[in-house]
Amino acid sequence: MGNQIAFIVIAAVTIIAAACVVIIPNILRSALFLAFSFLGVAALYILLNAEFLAAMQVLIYVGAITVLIMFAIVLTQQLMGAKIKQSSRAWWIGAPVAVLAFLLFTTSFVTPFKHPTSGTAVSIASAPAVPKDFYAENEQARASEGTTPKIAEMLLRPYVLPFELASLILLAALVGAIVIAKEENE
Amino acid sequence: MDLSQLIKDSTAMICVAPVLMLTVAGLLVLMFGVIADRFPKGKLNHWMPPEYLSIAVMVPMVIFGFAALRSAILRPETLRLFPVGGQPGSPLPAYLIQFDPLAMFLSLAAIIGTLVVVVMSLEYFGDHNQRNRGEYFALLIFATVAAILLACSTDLLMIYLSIEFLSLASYVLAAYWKDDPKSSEAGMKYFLFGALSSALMLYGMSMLYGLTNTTNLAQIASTLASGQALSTPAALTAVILVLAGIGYKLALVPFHMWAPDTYEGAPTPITAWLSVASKAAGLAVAARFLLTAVPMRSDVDWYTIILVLSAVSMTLGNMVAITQKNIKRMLAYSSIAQVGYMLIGLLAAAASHNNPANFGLAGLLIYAASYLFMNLGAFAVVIAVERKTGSSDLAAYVGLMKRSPFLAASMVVFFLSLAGMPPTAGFLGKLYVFAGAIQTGQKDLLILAIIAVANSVISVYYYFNVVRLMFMNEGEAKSPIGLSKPLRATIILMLILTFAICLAAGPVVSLAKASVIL
Amino acid sequence: MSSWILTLITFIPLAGALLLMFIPKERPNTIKWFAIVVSFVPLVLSVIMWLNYKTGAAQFPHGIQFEVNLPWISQLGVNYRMGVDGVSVPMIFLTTLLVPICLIYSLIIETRPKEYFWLFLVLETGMLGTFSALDFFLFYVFWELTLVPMYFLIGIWGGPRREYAAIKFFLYTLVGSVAMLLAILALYFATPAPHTFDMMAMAKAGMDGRFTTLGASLVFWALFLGFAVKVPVWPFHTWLPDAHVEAPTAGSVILAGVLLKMGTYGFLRIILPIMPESSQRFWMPLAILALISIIYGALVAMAQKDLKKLIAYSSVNHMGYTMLGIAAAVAPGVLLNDRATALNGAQMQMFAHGIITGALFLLVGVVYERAHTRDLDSFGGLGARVPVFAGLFTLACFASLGLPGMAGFIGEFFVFRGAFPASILITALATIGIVVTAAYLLWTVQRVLLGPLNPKYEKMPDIDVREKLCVAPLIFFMLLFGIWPKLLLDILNTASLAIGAMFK
Amino acid sequence: MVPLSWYITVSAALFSLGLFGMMTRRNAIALLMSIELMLNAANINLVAFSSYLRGPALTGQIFALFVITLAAAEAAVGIAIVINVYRAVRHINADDVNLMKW
Amino acid sequence: MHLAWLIPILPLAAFLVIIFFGQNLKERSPYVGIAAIAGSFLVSCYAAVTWLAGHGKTGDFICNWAPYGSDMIRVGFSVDALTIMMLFVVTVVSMMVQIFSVGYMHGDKRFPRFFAYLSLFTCAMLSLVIANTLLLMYVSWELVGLTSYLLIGFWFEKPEAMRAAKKAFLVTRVGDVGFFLGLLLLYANVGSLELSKIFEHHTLIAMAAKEVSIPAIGAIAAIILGIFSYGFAAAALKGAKRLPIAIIAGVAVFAIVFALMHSLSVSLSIAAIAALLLFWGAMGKSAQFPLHVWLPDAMEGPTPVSALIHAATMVAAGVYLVARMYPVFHIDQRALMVVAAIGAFTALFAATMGLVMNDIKKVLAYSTISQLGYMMMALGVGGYTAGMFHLMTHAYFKANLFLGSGSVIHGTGTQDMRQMGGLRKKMPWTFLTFAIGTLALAGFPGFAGFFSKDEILLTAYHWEYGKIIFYAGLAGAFMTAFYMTRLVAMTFLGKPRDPSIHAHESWKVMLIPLFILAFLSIAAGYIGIPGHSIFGHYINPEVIGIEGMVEHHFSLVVMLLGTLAGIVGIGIASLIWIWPVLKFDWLKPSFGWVQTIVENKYYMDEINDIVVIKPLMFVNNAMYAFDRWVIDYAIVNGVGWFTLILSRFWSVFDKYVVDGLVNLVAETSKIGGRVLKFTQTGIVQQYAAITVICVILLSWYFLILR
Repeated sequence: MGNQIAFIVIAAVTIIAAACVVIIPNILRSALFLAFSFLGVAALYILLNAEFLAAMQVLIYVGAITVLIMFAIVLTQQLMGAKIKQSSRAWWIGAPVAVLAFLLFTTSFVTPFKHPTSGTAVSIASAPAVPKDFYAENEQARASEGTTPKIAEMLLRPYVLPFELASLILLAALVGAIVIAKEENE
Repeated sequence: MDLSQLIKDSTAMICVAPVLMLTVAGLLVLMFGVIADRFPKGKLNHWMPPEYLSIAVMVPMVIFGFAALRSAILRPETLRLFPVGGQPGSPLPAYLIQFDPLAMFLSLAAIIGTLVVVVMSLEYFGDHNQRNRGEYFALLIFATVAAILLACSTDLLMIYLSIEFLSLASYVLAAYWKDDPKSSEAGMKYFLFGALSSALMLYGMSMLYGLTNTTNLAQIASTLASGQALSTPAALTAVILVLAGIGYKLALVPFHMWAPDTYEGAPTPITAWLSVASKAAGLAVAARFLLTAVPMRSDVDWYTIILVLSAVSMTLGNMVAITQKNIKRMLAYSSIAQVGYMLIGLLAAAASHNNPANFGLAGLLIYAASYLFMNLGAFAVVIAVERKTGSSDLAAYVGLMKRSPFLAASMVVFFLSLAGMPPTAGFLGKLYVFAGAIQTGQKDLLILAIIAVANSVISVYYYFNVVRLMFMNEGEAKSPIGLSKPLRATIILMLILTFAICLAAGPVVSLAKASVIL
Repeated sequence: MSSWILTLITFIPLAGALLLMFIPKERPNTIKWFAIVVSFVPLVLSVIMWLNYKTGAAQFPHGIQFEVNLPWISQLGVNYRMGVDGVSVPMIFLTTLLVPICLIYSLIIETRPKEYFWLFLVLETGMLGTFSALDFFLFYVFWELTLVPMYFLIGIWGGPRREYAAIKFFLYTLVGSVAMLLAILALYFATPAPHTFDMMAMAKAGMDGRFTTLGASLVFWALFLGFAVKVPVWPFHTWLPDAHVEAPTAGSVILAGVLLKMGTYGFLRIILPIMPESSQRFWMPLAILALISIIYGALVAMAQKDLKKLIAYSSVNHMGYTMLGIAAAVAPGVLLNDRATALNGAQMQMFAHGIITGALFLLVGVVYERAHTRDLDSFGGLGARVPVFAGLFTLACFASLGLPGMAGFIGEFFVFRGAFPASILITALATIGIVVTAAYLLWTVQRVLLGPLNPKYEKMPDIDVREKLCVAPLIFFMLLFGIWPKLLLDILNTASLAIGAMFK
Repeated sequence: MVPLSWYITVSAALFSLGLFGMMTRRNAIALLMSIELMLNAANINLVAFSSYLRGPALTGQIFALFVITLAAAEAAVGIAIVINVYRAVRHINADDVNLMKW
Repeated sequence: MHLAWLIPILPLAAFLVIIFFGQNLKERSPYVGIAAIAGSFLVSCYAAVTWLAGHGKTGDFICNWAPYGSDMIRVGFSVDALTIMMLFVVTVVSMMVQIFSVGYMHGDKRFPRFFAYLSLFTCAMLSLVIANTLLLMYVSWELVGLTSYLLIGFWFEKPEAMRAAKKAFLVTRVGDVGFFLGLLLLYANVGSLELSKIFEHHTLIAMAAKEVSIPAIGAIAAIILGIFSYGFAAAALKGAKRLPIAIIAGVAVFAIVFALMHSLSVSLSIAAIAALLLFWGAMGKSAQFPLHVWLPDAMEGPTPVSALIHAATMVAAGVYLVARMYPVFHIDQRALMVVAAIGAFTALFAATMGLVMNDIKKVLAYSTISQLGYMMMALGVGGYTAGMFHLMTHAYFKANLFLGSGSVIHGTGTQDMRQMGGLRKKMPWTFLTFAIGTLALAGFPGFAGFFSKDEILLTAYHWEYGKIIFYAGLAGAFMTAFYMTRLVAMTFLGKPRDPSIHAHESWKVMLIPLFILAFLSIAAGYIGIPGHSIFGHYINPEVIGIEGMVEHHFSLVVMLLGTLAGIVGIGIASLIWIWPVLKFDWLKPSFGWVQTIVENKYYMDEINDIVVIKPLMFVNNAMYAFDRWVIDYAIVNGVGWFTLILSRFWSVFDKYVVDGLVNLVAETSKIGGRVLKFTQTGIVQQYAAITVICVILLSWYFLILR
């Protein structure tokens, strides 16, 4: 029960912050709200017993990406403030589409998971009501010991290829970002 | 296969050689470029410009690519690497990547495309942008690595990583010509649209994972087939979302919106690269994802979706291409249309339940190979004209026959091929995909084939609109257009291959037929 | 030699074209004469071939001679298979005859002669290949190969609306050929495995009744569309007037003389042997379309004010006879001799129309070069001023209206004779075409040649040597085959018997 | 305990908000932020499934980890491109950057 | 007789020589033509002699012409009595005409070409005559049409000439279609076009036995009659006076139409159908009603052409065709009845028009039509021998007449008889020969026409289906005599009416043919003296294998009646035109109403009008109006106009509908392109929106709607 309350609070914060990100005109402020939203997500990770990921979320998203974004905003916003109307100008199309999308995702994705353990999966179409035995029903399945060592092992054993690939991607991104962003001094 | 076993197995080594060597080569070119840029008085750049180095490293890559394809075909079993657990309790093994003939075939296409693009870049940049060329070529090579990995991926994670890798490199390359605001704009649009698409795809992947408890394609398929998945309608939505990401790579309607702007704005060699190499990888992943993760099922009815999108793609692409005033933009729409044709092959393969006797998948491969050469040839001509006139507008092509008969005639051949007229490569490609469609004997595919042939007639209209400008409008007398030796050689090579694929179709057909295993 | 003669005939023009590329364009006369000399080689060879062709009764697949059959794309069942029978030998001769004539006529081309002659030689290869290919893949390659040079010939050297006409020609014919492509593929998969594009194998499969299922009618109509556009059968004919009017004279000659024949040739070579059941099932629609073409073509021709357009529509009319012959030849319950007669007529009409309309277009070109107009109402009384031209023109017109003693009559007579047992009503209605044809051609002669001389043309020079040289052989052949049709019919009949024997 | 569907609902909401931002914001960096929201939404899904799905494998978390990494790379490249655009046109309003259209 | 092929070939050679070397030959070119025709004449003589010596057996010249299927079309020449007769007619008349033309055409700028065309015509006509297969006949048939076209339009600068040429070719071509269809029908039923095969007895029997009912004939008749009534209406609108008549006629016609539609379902034998189709062709060539309209116009050609082609030979080809195919006609009497009816009607109809013409050549033209009708009538009533005999005599005297008129025209420079008069003195030789021809035509005893006409009347008299044809024949004889007398009177007798015309006698080269033909106009009759007919010995139905035809013996009554008709015609005409005042004065006391006329002391035109012409005039004018308005205007022109309008319509249809459909597709794709490209706004947010919307719509569609 406590978990649920915590979840509701965190989820509310995350979603409201996210909403602020996409709605409020001042872009610097929306970047700040973005950080809040990221933090909320990190909290959700903790709720899900993914401490390592939560840490990463805070470090990378809040610590790196948000800061990067803020730098970029400051760099490009010579006309700081709200002089240029930053708010959505096509909200009338964006809003219904987003609502439709939300409805789509909830109907098609959320509905089947409403009662994952009861064996009465409800789906809008004629999905077979087969018990899905690969969904755990309680928290003890989520290892009481931390997941971090396991993640570490997986990363370096079976997932070594993506791991190395990620480094290559980062290198490429780095090089690319530098090449694109740097001023030509000639 | 384990890594230790891998080292002992020479054919397996040959299979992985291209991707490994390309990575090394990319790093080499990158380092060399960085050093050369800082070398006193640019002496190193003068002595060994990065483009020549890139050519030097890419030529063996083509050979490696061929060797890899050959060994992938000859291997009794497909080389699969990096086993992961995947779904608990699943009897199917889960691997991250596999080096099968289909992937190797399309990888080879990507490698050849890269080589040609490198040569074209040589001409395109010329004296411009002396610095940072090492990075440019390195990124190009990295992008090729990403393309190959994408073609080989058998896991959602790997697909996501490879697509992102490919995209990131492509964004940078599209925005590479910093002097040109169009290039920056192209990069930005490409980036924003690409990020959206990959987010959509990622969301879909996450749902697929949730529904099947695995990210391995084969296991997803078996789970869906066993009815263990929680909800197949949800799976369909997830598949549609994943298709958004793949469709974006293919420039398939309605995920094509980036293509015209990016094609127009990006440096022309990059446009060429995007249209062939990137698309080849996209085709590979489309085939693999659709055919292995969600094989033909009535409940996960991606077949109908692709059928519709294919038809819409070619119709829209061809129709809008008619009104274009810029040749790169026109070729962008043309490439949107071409994807529609290629997907017919995929659909035929799906409709025949991956029967290797079906012409569809082989058709897709042949079409991709044909498209590689004819489109690169066309872009090579575009580059030659752009170099001289500084424009890629159709107006620059008025009276091209007078200015350079060679370029004009070559362009006609490439356009004929793009339109699917014999005796050029495009004809063989079309013949094969249509054959695949007809072979299934399904009415919907027949209708699609009819739409496709009707579209190929429309396409002649705009291709020959350019031909008309080149040959029938005299224009005011203008200076002839010279042509550098590498570019001329490239065009001649593309011409030869464009004809050869139809007139000496044997090797390509054999290769493609042998490569339909995935 | 005997098996390679076809290859030589087909590819010598292409080889010539390739060599032509090395002649600098500053030397137009060298280019022109080189091309002309090259184009005479296939003519000589085709005459040799004709003379060596052994006529006589033959079953369909065995009438093929001078055959060469080599594997080409074995993975796909594609062979390099060429061969000729009675249908194709005269067509090849017609092509090789018309091309040198056109090239000689084109000596006056001033703009971009190199490209012009180059394209013409490539076009010749395409046409000859179409008439000699026995493999569907090969056939299709050649078939499409003719499209592009003709597009350029119309588009660059044509009249004021050349670009429109060129692309219209291209697209229109392409619609037909892509439909044909799908049909080819369907046929391909209907052959026994391993599938093959070999026409003879397909014909054999067709005789074995393998094409009765599998939406055979759909395949039939797709093939029909492919060829009907080319013929052109009403209502697929509207590209023709535009293309003919805008094309340069030599282009019109080739267009009317050879390219249209490719359509009917397709019926004879492909549709009838490969899909006999469907052909027989749909003979009536074919015949009705042919009938409409005949009457409609004639009526519309009558309304024309432009001389070239008039002749263009007359092509619709005349090719209608060919189609009628083909349709009647497959009607159920007709005797073999009647079928053979109808086919003889259709083929004769093809040949005759080729030379007659060719001559007419040349003559229109002659008058156009002098008067710079083709408006029928602006002429008048030229007969007094240019008697030789007038004689030739009148002769060609009478040949065209089917006057006995000239080749056109033989074709029409045999077509009507062959169609009569199939359907008396259609034959009788088609005779309306004869009268209307006579009417518009006589009216044309009247408006151009007769009456008081238009003072504008008082100084008009008569036809010159070059032009005479071009028209003379055509006139010669239209008289020769008109008076002594056996020369041609012997070879045609061989094929007709073979094809006709496939029907019951 | 928290039902799995709650997480998915939050994720869907976050994703839809991201979509909304993607369609309505003008500033290119704001668009970038919207994309980050969408990636986070996907990550929530992945991690939630990873936790709720039976079995030892933590594939979802691994996946999410890579997504975070790539998000960083993407942000870096994206911002570099945005700055590049800014240099060319002195603003970063994505909807005013339309030299090329139609 | 393997030389028969030389007969047509010689003129052909002459044609080729003149056409290619005419520029060099110039004035000498006639000699080539005349030499060639003389050669043909000699070969014909030789052929006749061999044929006589061989007692009707000659070797045919046959060659393989065109293969079809497993069979072969063979063409060739064969000689029999009928052909020999025709050969003499053609070669003699042709030779005469060519000689005459040397003088007549002297000074024409296309002098050589004229003779080339004449030679070509002769070639075609000769091959038509000696052809042994229907196909070769058809070929030659068309070729004579061609040469007729070329010769009528010889002076093509004259618009009337070129129009007449076209009209001639077209109208005969309409007939040719019938010939062609008949030929096809025979071919389909016999399997060959060789005459000997067609005439095999069992073939004919089989064809006669096979009855075919033609259901659509009612509708076809309705259409045809509808067109006729349209013509009536058109004529009525032009001359408002005749409006009521026209309306009545129209109503009547429609009544007939309805009757036909409801009652007629004609059943005919194959033989009859084939025969009638062939007869249709013959009607075109031989200018039978209603296809006769071209012949008067054809008089625009040079007069020697009219003599040769449009009087003596080509127009007789139709008659010859019927005679040649007589077994087919004879096997089913219904066909012959139609022939007889149309022949008789044409004979009368044309004769009435001949009465009112003032153009000398037009009178002769109508006379020719009338005489051809006479021949057809004769064949129709079974007078095979009579018809052919008349064909031969007619050829000579009509050629004579035409050449005479040519001489007149040459001498006076006009064709209008009202400007002539009194030429007897200035052109005595011409008058003499002309008079002989006239008497022959009028059937004056002792002249050629007398014998042949007598024979015809005799056959008609004995016709088993009634006497009506006989009376028609008598009326025809009367009218012929009447108008010919009028012609002679107006032209040669009396006093010169136009002082501006200075007539002169023609050259000798023109007179000699006239003499020869005049001689023949008398002499030709004597080979067919009733009872001792040499002609009838060789040319009779039995020769061509028709059994059971009764040979009618000479009948004095018939002969007297016939002669009387002619003489009365001549007499009355003479009374009116030659000695007008005298005669009427003499009649005044007895006939009051005549006296009134005499008292009027009017010129003969007036008398013409009141006494003789008026009653006839009504019929004539009605007929002529019918001719001009109904047939010419409504049918020929109407069909022409209709086709033109139709063709215009199709042309528009083509441009906007057929082509429009195609363009519509093209435009749709262009417009589609234009519309669709506006989705590409260049604004990336909108791209995102479109993509997302598409994804959502796709998902929704497949989730919910399916």
